[in-house]
Amino acid sequence: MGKLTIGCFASLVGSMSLDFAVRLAGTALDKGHKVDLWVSGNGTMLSIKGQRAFKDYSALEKPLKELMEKGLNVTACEACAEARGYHKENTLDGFKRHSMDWYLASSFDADRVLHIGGE
Amino acid sequence: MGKLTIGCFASLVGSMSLDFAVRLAGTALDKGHKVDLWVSGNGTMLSIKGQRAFKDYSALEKPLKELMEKGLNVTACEACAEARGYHKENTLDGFKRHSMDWYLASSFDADRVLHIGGE
Amino acid sequence: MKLAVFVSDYRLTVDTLDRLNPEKLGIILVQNGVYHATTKENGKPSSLLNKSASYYALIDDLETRGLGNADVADNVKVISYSDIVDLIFNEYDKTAWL
Amino acid sequence: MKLAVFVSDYRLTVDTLDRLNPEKLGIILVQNGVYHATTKENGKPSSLLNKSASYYALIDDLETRGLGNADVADNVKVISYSDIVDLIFNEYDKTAWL
Amino acid sequence: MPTTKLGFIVQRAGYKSENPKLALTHAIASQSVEVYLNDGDIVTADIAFIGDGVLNCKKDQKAMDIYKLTSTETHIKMSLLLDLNVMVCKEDLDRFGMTENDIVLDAEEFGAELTVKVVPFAEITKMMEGMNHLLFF
Amino acid sequence: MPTTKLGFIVQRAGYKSENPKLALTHAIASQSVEVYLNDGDIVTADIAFIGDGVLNCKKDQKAMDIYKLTSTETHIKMSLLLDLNVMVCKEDLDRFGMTENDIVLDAEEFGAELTVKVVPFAEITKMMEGMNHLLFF
Repeated sequence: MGKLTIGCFASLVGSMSLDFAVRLAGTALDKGHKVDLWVSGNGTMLSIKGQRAFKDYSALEKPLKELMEKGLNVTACEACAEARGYHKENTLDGFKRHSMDWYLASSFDADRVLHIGGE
Repeated sequence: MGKLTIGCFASLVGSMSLDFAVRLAGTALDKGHKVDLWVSGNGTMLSIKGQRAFKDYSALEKPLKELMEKGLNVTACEACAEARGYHKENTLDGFKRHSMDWYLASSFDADRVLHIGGE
Repeated sequence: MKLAVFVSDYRLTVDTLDRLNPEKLGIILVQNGVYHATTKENGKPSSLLNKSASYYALIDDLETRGLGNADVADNVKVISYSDIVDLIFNEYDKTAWL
Repeated sequence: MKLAVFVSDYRLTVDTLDRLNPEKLGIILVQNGVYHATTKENGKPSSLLNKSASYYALIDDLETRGLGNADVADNVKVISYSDIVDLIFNEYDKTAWL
Repeated sequence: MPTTKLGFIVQRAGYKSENPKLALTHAIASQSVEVYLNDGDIVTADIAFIGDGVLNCKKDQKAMDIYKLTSTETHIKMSLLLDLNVMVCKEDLDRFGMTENDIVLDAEEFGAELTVKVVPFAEITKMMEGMNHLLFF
Repeated sequence: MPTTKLGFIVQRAGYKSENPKLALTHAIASQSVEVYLNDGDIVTADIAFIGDGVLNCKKDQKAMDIYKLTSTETHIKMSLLLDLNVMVCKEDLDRFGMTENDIVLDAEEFGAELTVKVVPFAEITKMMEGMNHLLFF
């Protein structure tokens, strides 16, 4: 079993890259791998508490919480979040916030890194 | 003097379309036009209170407040905002939230509509 | 129809402009769209400049990218935000953002 | 280098894939990238399928778009999320998301 | 009745971008806009799919089953139900080798009377010329 | 010293997307990563601009004056100051008719010793092969 670090920089609802990242993270966890998920840029939207689940929009708060219970380690870029007005008090419980070096540190002992940067 | 309705669907920091929309709105106001600004999709990020102004990120809270004082009428799509976890209590003072029909109503008596949708 | 088309990117993923043929066409290059006015690839200017249209490029977005008047193709007029407002209200009756 | 390249869009704005030439190349089509596997324009399949590579398309993203196994080109293998995890860990040593 | 006509032009495939869906949900909102207007004032919305946008019209989209997300197919049906004019460019369907069999054409199951119109681009041009404002998605 | 090498590949022009800037700020973060690691463990970041990404290297960017935003030019200088290896693809510069005169090459004013290296794509390929992980922006 290995460690997969996923970095996702795309937006929550605008594209479905975060849906992909969360689904892939869950699948890797279920297969016994360790998974770190880093969100940066618009991806930090994923960290916000109280997202309303409408059927017209991608809604990831619930699946994300389930994955965190299964051991998903998930962290948002603190500067990217603050620049958008996402503060600590609006952050999902258990969702960490760190500076960008966290992502690089996670990659240090990762067997694989999937960096979802495009757009 | 006319009325310009601008709709902006793109993201605050990810692209600079909102910078463009805010700058254009300000210029049109200064020239004596009436301006309505509608933000939808990821553009609803513009409505969040307490965006930290870092030099590495586009920061529009301050210029936006100045434009609102000059009469800019600015409204966010309520469903798009709620889906992202942006709630009323985190919304900038004076920034309205309505359902999508507000944008269409604004276009009813607009002389020009600039819909910034691409991406 | 007098149509002002805003182009905000360099690599377009839509071919809409190829099929629009209004009575009067203005193409306003903003954001990374300004590269169409300045950038030659292998010596060739952007094919977007081949339309029968009036071309404009926003000075703010040129300078942001390290570009200026001198870099802009001859058939493109360098304009300000104020000029864009006037173009929208006075020269064209509809807009399109691609 | 054994490289797994993820393609998530149909209209690519980068030409990176044209210049990558690793010892082993896998191209994993996800999101709108799956259209490369299914869509012919004027009868021609996507030029992306011409590389000397192993091709994969994610079933979830095919079905989301109203597509399925029967629509996929012969040289593309239809796979699941679970298969992607295995490919990343077992078949390739680096990944690229274009 | 003072009427403002809006043309919604969808030029991109769905899902990778949220915009095609927002085009439809905003167009549908034309049905409730009266609350903001004077009696008798109307806003209409016509919708045209062109270019890669026609891929949004593919039928049998399973977005809800797989990603718990309303499909563009469902939104097109909803638009028909609300009597919006929905056009799909024939040349683009041809280019992709798609026929009327491949796309959503009606919403009979909801009791919609209108159907999707497959039309040459020239007809979409004519629609655009007749609109007060255009919104390209 | 256990070292993990990361290759940051910038393939797109800046400003329209935030990604080229995030590539640089994340690469720069390699300088402070030790706080999370054991003594002696290191993460290195090499940066390569390819394709339209080379447009990020244009000098005299006025993003701060006009949009109050740090330019990618400034971030490249910062990367040099922190001794990161910054490469620009020569074939792409040639394609755009750009020379070393058009791009940011050093950060002498900050006392940086390293300079930007204009190299053939083959050398960027070699860099990519030597990395543990690749991050394409």
